[in-house]
Amino acid sequence: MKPLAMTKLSLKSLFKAPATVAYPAIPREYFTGTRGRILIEPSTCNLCVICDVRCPTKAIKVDRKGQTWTIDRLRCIQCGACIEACPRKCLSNENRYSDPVTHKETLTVPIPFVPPAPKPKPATSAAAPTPAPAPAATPENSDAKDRPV
Amino acid sequence: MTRNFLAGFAYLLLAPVIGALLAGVDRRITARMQGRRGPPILQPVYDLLKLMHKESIGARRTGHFFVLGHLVFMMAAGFEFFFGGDLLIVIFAFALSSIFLVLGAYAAHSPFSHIGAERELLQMMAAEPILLLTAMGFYIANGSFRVEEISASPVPALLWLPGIFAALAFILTIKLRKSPFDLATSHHAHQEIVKGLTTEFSGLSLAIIEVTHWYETIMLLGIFYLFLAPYPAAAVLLVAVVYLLEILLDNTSARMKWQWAMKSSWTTASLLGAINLIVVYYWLGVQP
Amino acid sequence: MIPEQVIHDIEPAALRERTAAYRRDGWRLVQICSTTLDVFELSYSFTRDDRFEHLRLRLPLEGAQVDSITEEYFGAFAYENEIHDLFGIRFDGLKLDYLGNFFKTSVSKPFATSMCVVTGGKNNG
Amino acid sequence: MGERTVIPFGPQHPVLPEPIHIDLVVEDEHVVEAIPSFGFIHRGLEKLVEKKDFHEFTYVAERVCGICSYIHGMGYCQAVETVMNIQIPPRAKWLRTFWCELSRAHSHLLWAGLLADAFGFENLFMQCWRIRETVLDVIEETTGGRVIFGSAKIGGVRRDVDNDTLKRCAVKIASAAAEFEELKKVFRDDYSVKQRLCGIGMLSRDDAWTLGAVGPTLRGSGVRTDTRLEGYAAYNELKIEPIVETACDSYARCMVRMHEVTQSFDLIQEIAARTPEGPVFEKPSGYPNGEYFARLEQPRGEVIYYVKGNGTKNLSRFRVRTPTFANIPPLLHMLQGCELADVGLIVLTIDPCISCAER
Repeated sequence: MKPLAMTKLSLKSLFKAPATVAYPAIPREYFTGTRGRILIEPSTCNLCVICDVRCPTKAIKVDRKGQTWTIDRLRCIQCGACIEACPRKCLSNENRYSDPVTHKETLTVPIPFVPPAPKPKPATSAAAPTPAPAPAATPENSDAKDRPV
Repeated sequence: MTRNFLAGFAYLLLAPVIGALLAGVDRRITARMQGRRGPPILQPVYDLLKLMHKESIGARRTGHFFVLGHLVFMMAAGFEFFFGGDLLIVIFAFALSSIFLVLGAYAAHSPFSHIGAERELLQMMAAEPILLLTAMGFYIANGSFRVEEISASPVPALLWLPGIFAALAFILTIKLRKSPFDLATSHHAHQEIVKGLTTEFSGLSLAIIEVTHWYETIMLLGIFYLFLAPYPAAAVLLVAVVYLLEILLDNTSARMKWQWAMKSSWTTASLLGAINLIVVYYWLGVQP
Repeated sequence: MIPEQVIHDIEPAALRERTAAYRRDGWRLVQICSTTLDVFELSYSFTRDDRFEHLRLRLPLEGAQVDSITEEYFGAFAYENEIHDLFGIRFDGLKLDYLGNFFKTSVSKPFATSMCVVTGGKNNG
Repeated sequence: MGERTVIPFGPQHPVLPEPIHIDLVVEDEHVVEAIPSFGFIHRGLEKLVEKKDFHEFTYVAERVCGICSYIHGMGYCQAVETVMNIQIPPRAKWLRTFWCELSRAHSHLLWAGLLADAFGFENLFMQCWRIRETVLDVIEETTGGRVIFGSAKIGGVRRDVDNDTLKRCAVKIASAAAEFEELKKVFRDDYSVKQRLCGIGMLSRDDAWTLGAVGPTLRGSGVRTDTRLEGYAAYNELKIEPIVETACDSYARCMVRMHEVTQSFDLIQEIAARTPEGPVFEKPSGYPNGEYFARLEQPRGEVIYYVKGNGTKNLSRFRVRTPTFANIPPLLHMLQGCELADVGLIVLTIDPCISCAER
């Protein structure tokens, strides 16, 4: 039994630098492996729809006809199932969380994939697994209309 | 006389300002003791301004009236004190002010505020005897209840009344609503009775309670100043040390239950005060 | 060592007696679980030292009813109320009966049918 | 004899961040009767197993709880693996154990902070959470998530952690452990803490046993039990001694958890040093057919995962009996005749997680 057993620790903390940071002003440092948000490299995607099928929360929608790849960031649970499943390695994980939003919106990325001529040839050279920079895409609101598969 | 009035009015004007800054510093130091950065020093002022803009929700209007009484009598007590008036009147007005807050809590039909009010009454029972002992102590040491005369005395009261000083420091914890005595209402609503006494106040009423608390803090610290009144610099230092110790105690103690609050204040603090009083009484040989 | 899991198939009528025996021998009730197949399959799990055993009984889907074991293990009231609210099985002699208010579900007896999918909900994920 | 008042406690209450509601009938400050109600957040997660592929369901299982999430995912995987007769690689077993102990340390530290907050000790609360932050950092560094690890997978683990990272984490944990010892002393010795905990919320050994208490609640009443002794994952290669206190009060339950944090910190460092090399995943084939009751030790106590497969990609039944669910009857027993000021504290000593109790 000790009265005021916390005195030493309190005084020590008082003269030490605080453990917290002024968060939004000073950004937090993430770890390399932090599961932040999913990025896509549109140039390597071939609209194979595997990520759409494998996503456990149905956050990803791939429109083959319209040639777009759409993600609902609020549905995404950053599990990385799509990254693991992608055969062309065009999906990657950025170790930064997606920005806070005031209303729900989806991010649609146009995919400039040209389907190969009648005789398809497996493309292997283009699979570069480097972390892709932010895609040149314009976020736009799109209703969740019909989705393929 | 003019000087007295000036001091009184200065209190009415400056006490909320100094009180707010003190609360800001308090929050900052508390945060640092807890390993946090803490809010800006002016945070209590921002909080107050925000509260004033918020809707005041209350089932009964009488609550607002009682809160106003709480403020007015607190201001009266502080005015009387800094005016240099009678210490007994100061203590009675102060008690009345606290009673108004309890009545305000009872006016709402909420079990949380009712239990908070009950606990506040218990805490007042724990604190009031010591406040009276303090007044008696000053009287025995200086032969007067008047603050003006006490502060003019060349011998610091602390010399005669160390026991009463300690007991009063004990009471300050209750009045500042700091751990271990934050059981009626605490500065944050993490309590089994939510925010106890002040659960049912919101908006402007809550803002008034907050301002009253600043008036209260400054007046109580004024009493501590009185213990070393002949040496102003030392007195200010004393007040600062007392306040810092309060912050430290707040951060090194759990919230106790009302039984413990009653027991400790009536045994430890009252005993300390009473013994001090008796010793001084015979030492000075019934001077007055 | 992870213990062998012994499942004893019993008749619903024998439940109280078997449970009382476990109680006498100092076993702890671990859980009660119900599964909807073509019948309700109830499993009562008990443990003592490094042993882990289950009583298994089957009840019809319509008008399922079984004795409560709250007499032997008072703590079973939580499981029995849960199963009552989710599966609609009635427990006779339940010592602390919430009368169907233990879980507040939007659909009554949601687990009573297998593959029951509540359609019309917005969230299909 | 005072007037009787009914005080509503929860489902939203500042002391208790859990949606449980208790009507407290009090006379002055004495609780005469406590009537609990549950079921505010029944989500029917167990039912979802009939719609989700059994691999995908791992993600759902992890989300049964936000604090002990990893062990939920892992327990589900372990149950399915037993049904499918899969032997997971040793390195995966060790990594799972590593994350299990991290979960335990972070859950207990979180709890310690909440308890300190319940008895009004704000500084202690903040300091507990400060140390917990180091544990969360280690979790984030090794799994990528802070509370939802997302690392469990049927057949192993989803990501490997290289040995350098493991070593680095062990060092971080060692420094957190040293800081924690200082805090533990406050919980153990401080006068005001002992005033608030000793003799409060008594649960005798017999009551704990017959009412079905599990985990620290049971161990705090003097029963030597710990599901880790069964030796799932890599626990068969580690020396585990259950921490038992015999005082049967809130203080005993608190000290059990305090010592368990130290134990977890030691285990984490041992695991980081001993994890063998090798693959971390073995691809399962086929669909589960059969049933199994998996038993694991959550921070809050023993947890049961029941899995019944029918040879298709959807399981026919998944059931989880969380430790909180088992600890509710003992809680009701403890609340009878307590003081109003102790209610929040007693509820916290079972470390309630109502969301996972209702699933």
